Amino acid sequence: MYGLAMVKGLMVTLKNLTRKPFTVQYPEERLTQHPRFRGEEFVWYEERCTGCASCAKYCPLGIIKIVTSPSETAIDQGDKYRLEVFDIELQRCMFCGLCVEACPYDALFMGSGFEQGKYSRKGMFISIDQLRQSEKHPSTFFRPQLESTGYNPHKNRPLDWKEVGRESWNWHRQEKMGMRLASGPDLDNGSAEELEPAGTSSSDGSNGASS
Amino acid sequence: MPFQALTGEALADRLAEAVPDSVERADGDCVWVEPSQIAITAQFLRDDPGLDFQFLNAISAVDFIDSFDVVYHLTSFRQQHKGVVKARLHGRESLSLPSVYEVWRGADLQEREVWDLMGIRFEGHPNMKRIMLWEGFDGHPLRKDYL
Amino acid sequence: MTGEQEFRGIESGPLFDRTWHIDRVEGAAVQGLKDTSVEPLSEPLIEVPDDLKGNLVVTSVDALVNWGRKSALWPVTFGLACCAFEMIATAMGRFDIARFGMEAFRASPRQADLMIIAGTVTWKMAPAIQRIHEQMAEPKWVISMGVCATSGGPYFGSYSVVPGVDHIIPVDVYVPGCPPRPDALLFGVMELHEKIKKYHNLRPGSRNVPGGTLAAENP
Amino acid sequence: MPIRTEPMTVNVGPQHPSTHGVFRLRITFDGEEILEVEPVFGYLHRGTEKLAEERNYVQVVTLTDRLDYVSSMINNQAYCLAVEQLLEVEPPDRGKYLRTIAAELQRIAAHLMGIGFFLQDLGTLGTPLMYCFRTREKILDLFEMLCGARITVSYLRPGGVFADAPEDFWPALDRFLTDLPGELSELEQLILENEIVMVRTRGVSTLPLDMAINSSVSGPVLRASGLAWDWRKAEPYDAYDRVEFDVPVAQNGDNYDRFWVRMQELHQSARIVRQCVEQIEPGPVRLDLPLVLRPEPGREAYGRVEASKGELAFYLFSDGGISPYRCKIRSPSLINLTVTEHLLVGWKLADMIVTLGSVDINMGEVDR
Repeated sequence: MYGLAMVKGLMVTLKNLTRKPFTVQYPEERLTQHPRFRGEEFVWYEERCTGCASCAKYCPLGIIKIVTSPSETAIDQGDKYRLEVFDIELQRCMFCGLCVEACPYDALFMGSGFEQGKYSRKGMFISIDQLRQSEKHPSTFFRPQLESTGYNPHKNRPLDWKEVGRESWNWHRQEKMGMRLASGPDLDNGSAEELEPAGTSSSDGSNGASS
Repeated sequence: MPFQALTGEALADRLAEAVPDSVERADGDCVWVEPSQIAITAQFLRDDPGLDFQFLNAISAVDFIDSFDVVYHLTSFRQQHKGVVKARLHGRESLSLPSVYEVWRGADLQEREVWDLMGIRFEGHPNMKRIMLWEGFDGHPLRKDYL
Repeated sequence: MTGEQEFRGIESGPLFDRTWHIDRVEGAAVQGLKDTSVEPLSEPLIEVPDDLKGNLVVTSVDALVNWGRKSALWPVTFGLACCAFEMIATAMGRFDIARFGMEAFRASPRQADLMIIAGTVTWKMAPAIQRIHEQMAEPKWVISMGVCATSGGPYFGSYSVVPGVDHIIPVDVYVPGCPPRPDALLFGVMELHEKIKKYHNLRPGSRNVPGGTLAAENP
Repeated sequence: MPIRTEPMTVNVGPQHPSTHGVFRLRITFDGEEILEVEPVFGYLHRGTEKLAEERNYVQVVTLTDRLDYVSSMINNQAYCLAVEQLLEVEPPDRGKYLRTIAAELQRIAAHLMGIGFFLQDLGTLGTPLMYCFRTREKILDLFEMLCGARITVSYLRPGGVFADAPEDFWPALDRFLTDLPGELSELEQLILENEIVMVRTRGVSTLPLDMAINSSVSGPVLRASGLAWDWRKAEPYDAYDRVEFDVPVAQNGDNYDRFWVRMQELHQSARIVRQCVEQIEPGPVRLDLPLVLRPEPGREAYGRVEASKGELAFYLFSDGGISPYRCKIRSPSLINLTVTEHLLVGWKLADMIVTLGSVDINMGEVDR
């Protein structure tokens, strides 16, 4: 019968009168983003960064600029470089997260904020000072160790660098001491028991970064 | 009948008896065809009931600095097989190849694209206009010497 | 010429053979634009006057006019690439751009005052964008959505991509992201609202420049 | 006795609200009737193939996202399959299943867009489109859970997927699969039997099968013309040889059939995802490949998938370097447009937009 299908269609739209609205009232009410969400910002832990520039080399667009100089402390004893410039060009970044994937030291994370509208193109880069000072809400993208602890980046507590590493800070310190002591004296407190396994979840996509 | 890939040798055998002087050589999974014979070969590939390549998947061109390869990927739905035909063009200037537009209409836009981006002209194609870039664009960007 | 064509009064030959001259003219325009647009345009800034002489009436009128403008920005339907889908998603049920009075996406630039450049701008498309921008009535604003429009983004350095839409038209707000999620676009829209609120429409000496914004170089 | 009128050549696009992106047509009209068509491409030509030659094999994944931006996962899949052919490796089982799940969810999202905009072009003024977007948003939420992005996902990597799905993904996927049949049947009730849709689309712009095959048309457009050909069946990749599904096929090849085939494929995709969820087992999701891949020189690969628009393939040639020597993209959207002239000539202006909608092109893929 002519018109029957249209009535059927109108019934469908009528049903929506009683439904709960699907709309999110954005500025007041926010969508819950998922912990892996790759936002339009970065979280960087300077303490862990060695200035190796793996991220810059692996960036498909080459937008990470890193300038380092040898630190005054003895570099041949395994000490790291001092970073002078760590600029990420926000205006060209496509937030693919390959830099995070490439970082072997868990120093670079995707951030979880996205409100980055700017009036001018000139200021559209993330400088080293901004990275140092910004609140650290890292995304769990490519960092399975955060996911396995049930961490949620939107709980508003910034994470300290000691909490986000793949291995505990203790282990890191011991390894550094080991490196420093390789040429010289004893190696007493580098016991294997304190080493925590690298990568805690079954997914563990971390293999690519170090190989 | 499972879908299978025809080897270059099998294709070359069929082609050699039907279209004389068309086969240059057979390679593991593809057959190299004399560039000037490509349209006639295509006609045979499509119409031969044993080969029955009605469907042209893609035309690709690869720049090897001193030569250009044009690759035809073909499929037969009835015979459930696929095959690869290649033609090698030497030199870099004023390259041309007979068009397979009359055999497979699907070659229409693909040949225009190869002309636009690689600079290989297809003789017999009715509409050799640039497709992706604008008229007056200098050069063919997918060539290795285009920077 | 077939009898059918003769009857219809069509010129001989297929259509694509008769449009070569159009293609050449278009190609020349594209090439010309590509050769001349090597530097970004100056950014439309809002000048805050040194002498805040504006009296009460003027500022109130300004506030009213600006409130009117910001509460009913009508964007032109203009999607270029991936970002267009996030722009459409912004207009759909979940994010509902109608809450900002912007649900009327106009198909004609004459009826719109906001242009959201959503996607990669190629040189071939650039003259069209420029023309649509010119067709929009003053005052008009431009949001560059996503990094492709802002700077070429993932396609920066490609032979056919404009390195930033600000080479061809002035841009008011840049929204980074690839593509920005709808919330991020809404944030950009709210930033544009803030910008519109600062306009001095009746201040003596102020003038509109193409781009619908007050001249930065105005003394 | 027909009346002699002046034909007029009209330019449609590149900025036109219903050409699905920046597509341009030059059309000669006689009154309302289309006499000649010339499609003009290239307004979104971004040089993807050239850029792929200067990025390494993993970095190219980010470029493939942006080809057909409504089906990024499937583009990733085609490219990763091609790279795996070059390297002669195969991803682990769990990786295969995750890829299949992601690709089929993406197919649902992409077909919903195709259907929604097709109906929008018919003049339904947004209502079905809103329904389609509602379902699509839920899929995008699932993607955000998987990989942190909604559209440009970059989830798949050569040798698997970049990471396992998080724990809360599976209950969310279950919820989505439970809701989906209801939402689809709502959409079907709303529109599938609607008289206006029928009258406007049945018998309009028919594409005969021999012409479709000769013009290299693939995907739902080919299936609507009457050939049940699906690369997922013919050349099963990833986990498609372990799941059961039907290939919907129609006979007339008109606008309605193309739309109908897409509607049916939504159900089949949901069916595949359900089977994958049942079959998937714990295990590794990614091969231990180096971050910078170097296939052997002289190798070539033709990685092919059945994408939402048709046969999507990457033809890769390796010279032993870290980036592809040549990366040719066989894009279904472009090649499906070979039949534009046949589909449009002889029909009316109002049908033109609908026909373009039923072919379901995506300019990111047409121009690349």
